[in-house]
Order: sequence, then structure tokens, then C-alpha cells
Amino acid sequence: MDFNEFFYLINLTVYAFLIGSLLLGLHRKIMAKIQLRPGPPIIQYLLHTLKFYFKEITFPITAGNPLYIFMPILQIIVWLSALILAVKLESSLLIIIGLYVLQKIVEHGCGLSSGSPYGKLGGVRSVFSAAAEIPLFAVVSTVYIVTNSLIISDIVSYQQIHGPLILKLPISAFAFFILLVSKAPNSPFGIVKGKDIVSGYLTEHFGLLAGLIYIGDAIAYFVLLWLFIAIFLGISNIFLALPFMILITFIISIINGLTPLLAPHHSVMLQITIAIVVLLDLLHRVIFL
Amino acid sequence: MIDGGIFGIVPFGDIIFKYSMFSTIGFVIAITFTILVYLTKPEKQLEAQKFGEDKLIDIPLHELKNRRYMAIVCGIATAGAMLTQDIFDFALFLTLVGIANIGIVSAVKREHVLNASFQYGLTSIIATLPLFGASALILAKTGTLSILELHHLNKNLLFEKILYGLGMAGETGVAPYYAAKAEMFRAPGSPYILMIHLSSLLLIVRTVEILLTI
Amino acid sequence: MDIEKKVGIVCLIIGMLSFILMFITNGLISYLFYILFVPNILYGVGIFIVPKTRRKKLGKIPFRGY
Amino acid sequence: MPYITYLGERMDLFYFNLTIISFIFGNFVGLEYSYRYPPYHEKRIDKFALISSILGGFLLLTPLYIIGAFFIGFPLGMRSGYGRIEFLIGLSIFVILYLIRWWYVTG
Repeated sequence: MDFNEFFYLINLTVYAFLIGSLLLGLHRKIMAKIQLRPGPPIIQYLLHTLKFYFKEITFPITAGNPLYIFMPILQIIVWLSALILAVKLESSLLIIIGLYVLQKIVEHGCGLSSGSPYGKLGGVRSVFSAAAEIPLFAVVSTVYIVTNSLIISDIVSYQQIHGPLILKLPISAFAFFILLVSKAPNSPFGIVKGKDIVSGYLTEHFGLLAGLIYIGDAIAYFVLLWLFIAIFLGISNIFLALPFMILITFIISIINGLTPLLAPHHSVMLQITIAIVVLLDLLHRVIFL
Repeated sequence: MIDGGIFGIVPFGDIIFKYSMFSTIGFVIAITFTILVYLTKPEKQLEAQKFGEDKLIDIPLHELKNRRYMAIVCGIATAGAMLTQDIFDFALFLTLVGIANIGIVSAVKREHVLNASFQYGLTSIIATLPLFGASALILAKTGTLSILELHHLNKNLLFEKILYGLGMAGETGVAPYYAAKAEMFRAPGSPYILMIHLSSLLLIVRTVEILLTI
Repeated sequence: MDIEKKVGIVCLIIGMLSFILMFITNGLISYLFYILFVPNILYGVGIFIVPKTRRKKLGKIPFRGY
Repeated sequence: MPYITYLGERMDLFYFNLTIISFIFGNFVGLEYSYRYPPYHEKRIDKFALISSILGGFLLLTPLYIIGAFFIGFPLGMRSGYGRIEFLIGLSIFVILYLIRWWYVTG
């Protein structure tokens, strides 16, 4: 890699982080407005990240090192690789889904390595909500059957000829959208980070480590929104995708602001229902098309 | 195009390893986690007591060694399953992962964990039937088990694919069967349990790739 | 030197190494080094910026009932 | 490398990042500034924020857009109850001017 490419990568990372944090801040503001609260300014997420980044840490005596320290680093590694593989290289969708699955490992690992009962409970709930991944694979298969390729650049160029996929695969788009909703903070499916278990898997990761996880979360939000826009709307340019990102954040925050946190079993049952619908859609496409 | 470009193919006689972008990333992840889990000391759990201070639970060494060995076996099996290009080999790796998963938690001296492990074991034993059955059906229908070959034969394998997927789901203990895994997660003192989930999640992604390819 | 700082130094070394290796290598491997570089440098730099912990007993967090 | 014809010139990622950072900095300064006043005055329009917002709306269309982002971020970042109307005025000025220019260039 030469210096120009390195400069571009750094810029891309900073861009993803800043846009992701601003969108998450906007998300919080809109949710507050829906609930008739004034709400924090939209740079609140960024301020939180900075605040946590400059705070003292100490490893709990119950923690299992080095897994405990590796988990926040892994969070950034996972989403940076997703950013590079998706936005820069426009590589295979399946690899990015695999990386998304590693996000689950971060949740499990944080829960397992800290030794805190709250963290462990968050991890257990994360295992429960593994049902959220099944529609994802069905979505990938459906996209493959329609476009005959899983490389993102191929999918985007397919849509430039045939029109956006959201019109052809509305059920898959809906399933992916539910995934976006469940990834956003305060979502009805956010049983892993529910406030009834303090902060779920994040409980024992405080200070600097929490700052790192926040950075990873911001990049994750950006990447997932970009994926949705690229796969289902066919816009892969990161500047042109920006208005759509704001629009999707609006819709997500309206949903999240109006719905309560579901009980774990309800959340899982709802996700399994969606999975069954998407699988039926896939089966229908395999047999009849 | 599914796996984003092939770097190379390594044939060991009958066994063929393929290094594509997807499988290399999966392989690296599996190996990294195996090393990490080997290095990690187990966490201690803090149990609230009725009277007096909280109690730290320590795990004895002999219990720990067994589990660590099983976790490493699980990691290596996952790494192998990422690379292999043979449906039968992949099924064997899957069953090996299933065995190792039971082994990881079977040394825990807690009743509910052992119960969950027992149920998971039953599921994975039952799931070998559709898994190997599907492999046999594919062999009978097409005459080959190599994924690279099956990619070029355009045969309708829908029923076999569904059977294979069901077998994989039972073996890794996801979706319809995952209730036992959440109980296994609660075993004290273990980064090793991470390997259970890592292997199952990676194997699901790999299975999806295989099912899309053939 | 406490264990947090030690991990920080290890992370800094990994980060520096991957920074150098990133420019030597090409293709996917260089991206791998970039991915390793960012979080390790973030942690390694951050650990030397954060204030020294003021807890008397290290590792015992007030939240846990201590 | 992706770009948008935003100012008639090629705009690359680095300058866009600078714009965002300047915007965030403007938000921060606005937040700091508005904490001098008592909380939640809905009817009141802050002159300073209004001037800054209009200036920002104009400057966003010139080569000085990085400073423009700072000025338009200033009213948006103010604490709740402040700066809403000012920001909307600035934003509408920017949108109207942008549309006029777009219409002028294309038609």
C-alpha cells in the first residue's frame, strides 16, 4: 500500500466514524422529540465517545485476560474489515455477513470474559437472539438467486440495469431493515443491551474500553446502513448514500421511539416469524423461478 | 461469484483445500480465536452469598485442562471446515465440532449445564442422520462429493440441500435447537465456551456458502 | 507498572509493527495490517492519556458490591 | 474515487471530513455558548445565532464551505429550546440558493 491509499483509508475510517456518530446522535434526538422530551444535541454520541476515551480503567479481578481486553479491539477490527471489504473493495456479501456474525462473538466474549452476572446475562440473551441471523442468510440466498452473484459491485451494477432490488425483493428488504432496527440503540429487539440488565454485555467494559466499543458501534451503524442502501437501493457512492442514511435513521428512530423493549421470548419469536416468512419466500423463488 | 476470488487450491491427494477470500478470512478467524482461547485465563465468577461477603469461584486445573484441549480441537476442526472442498469431509468436521462442543462443557460440575450438554448431545447425534444421509443422496445422484465438481454439474439438489441444512442446524445447535446452548453459556469460568459459538456461527456461514455453490 | 499499561505497550508495539508492515506489503495483507493498526494504536495511545486510577485496591470495582 | 459536484469542483473525502469536523466544532461552540442562558426559552431568537446561521447558509456555496459548516453548526448545537428557528432559516437559505444555482447550471 502506498501513502495515497493509506490516506484514503484513514479518511474513510474517520468519515464512517463521524457520520455514524452523528447519525446515532440524530437518532437519539428524534427519539426524544417523539417522546416529547427536549433531548440532547446531536453531537452527544460523539461527546460520549470522547468522554469515555479519556477515562481511567482498571481490569476487574474476575476478568479473564487477554480475552477481556481483546474484545473491544475485536469490535473495531470486525467493523473496520467490514468497512474496507464493503465500501472500499465492494467484495462478497457473504464475507460481510460472516463479519456481522463476529459481532455476536464480541457480545458473547464480553459477557464471558468479564465474570459479571449482568454481562453474562447479556451474553445469554445474545445467544437467544441468534435467531436474528437466519433471515440474514435467507436474504443473502434470495439476492444470489435473483442477481446470480454475491459480489457487491455486481449487485450494484445489476440494479443499475434492472432497477432497485427493493421493488423485486420487498420481503428480504424488510428482513434486512429489521436487522438495522435491532442494531440501533433502544430498539424493541435490543434485549442484549436492555436496561433491565444494567448495560448487558457492556457492563464491565468501562472507561477507555467502552470508548473503543463506542467507536466500533458508530462504524457498524454506518456500514450496515451503507449495505442496506447498496444492496436494495443500488447506490454505492458514500456521498450520495448520505441523504438516504438520514432518511433511514428517521424511520428507525420513529419505530424505536414508539415501541417498548420486547421481552426476550417475544423478541425471539417475532424474529423467528420473520425468518420463516423470508425462508418461505426463498423456497418459493427456488422452486418457481 | 460467491467467495470473492480464489487465491489458490492445495490438493492433498483426495482432500482438496481451497483458499478463497472467504475461506481464508474464516480460517484466520478460527485460528486466531483458538490461540486466544488457549492463552486466556478463565474468568472467576462472583457469587452473592446470603451471609457475609461474596464468594469467588475458582476453577481447578484438572477440570480446566480437559476443557481447553476440547476447545482447541474445536477450533482446529472449525479451521479445517473452512477450507475443505468435500461435502463428506465437511460433514465429518461438523460432527467433530459437535463432539468437541459437548466435551467443552461436560467437565463442568453443575447439574443444569450437564443437562443442557446432554440435550445438545442428543440433538447432535440425531442430526448426523440427515447430514450423512444428504451426503449419501448427493453422491448417489451425481456420483461425486467434491464441491468444485458439483459447482459445474447443474443438477437439482433442493431436497438434499434442505436435508443438509437441517443436519447442520442440529449439529451446530442453532435456531430450532438453541435453547440448550443458552444454558451451556452459563457454565462458570470459561472463555472456552466462546469456541462453541464461534465454531457454530462460522460453520453456518460456510454451510450457506456450500449450499449456494453446489 | 500495572497490567493495563503493560497491555498498552504490547498494543503500541503491535500497532507500530503493523504500521511499518502495512507499507511494505501489498494487496489484502496490507489491509489486514491496517485493520490491526487502528485499534491497537487507539488503545495504546489512549492508555497513556487516561488518568491514573485512584482506586486503592486495583480491580475491585465499586459496582460489584465492594 | 467517489465525489459529488457540490461546489462545481471535485470534492474529495478529505475536504468533506474537514467540513464535518468543522460542523461538529460549530455544534460544540454553540452548545458552550448557549449554556450562558437559562434553559428553554422557546420564543426568543438569538441575534448572534441568526447572523451566524444566515452567514453559514451563504458560505456553504462558496469555496469557504468549511467555515460555512462551522457557522451553520453553531445554532444547531445550541441547547434545547434554542437555535431551532435560526437553524431552519439558515438551512432554507442554503437549500433555496442551491436549487437556484442548480437550475441555473442545468437549465
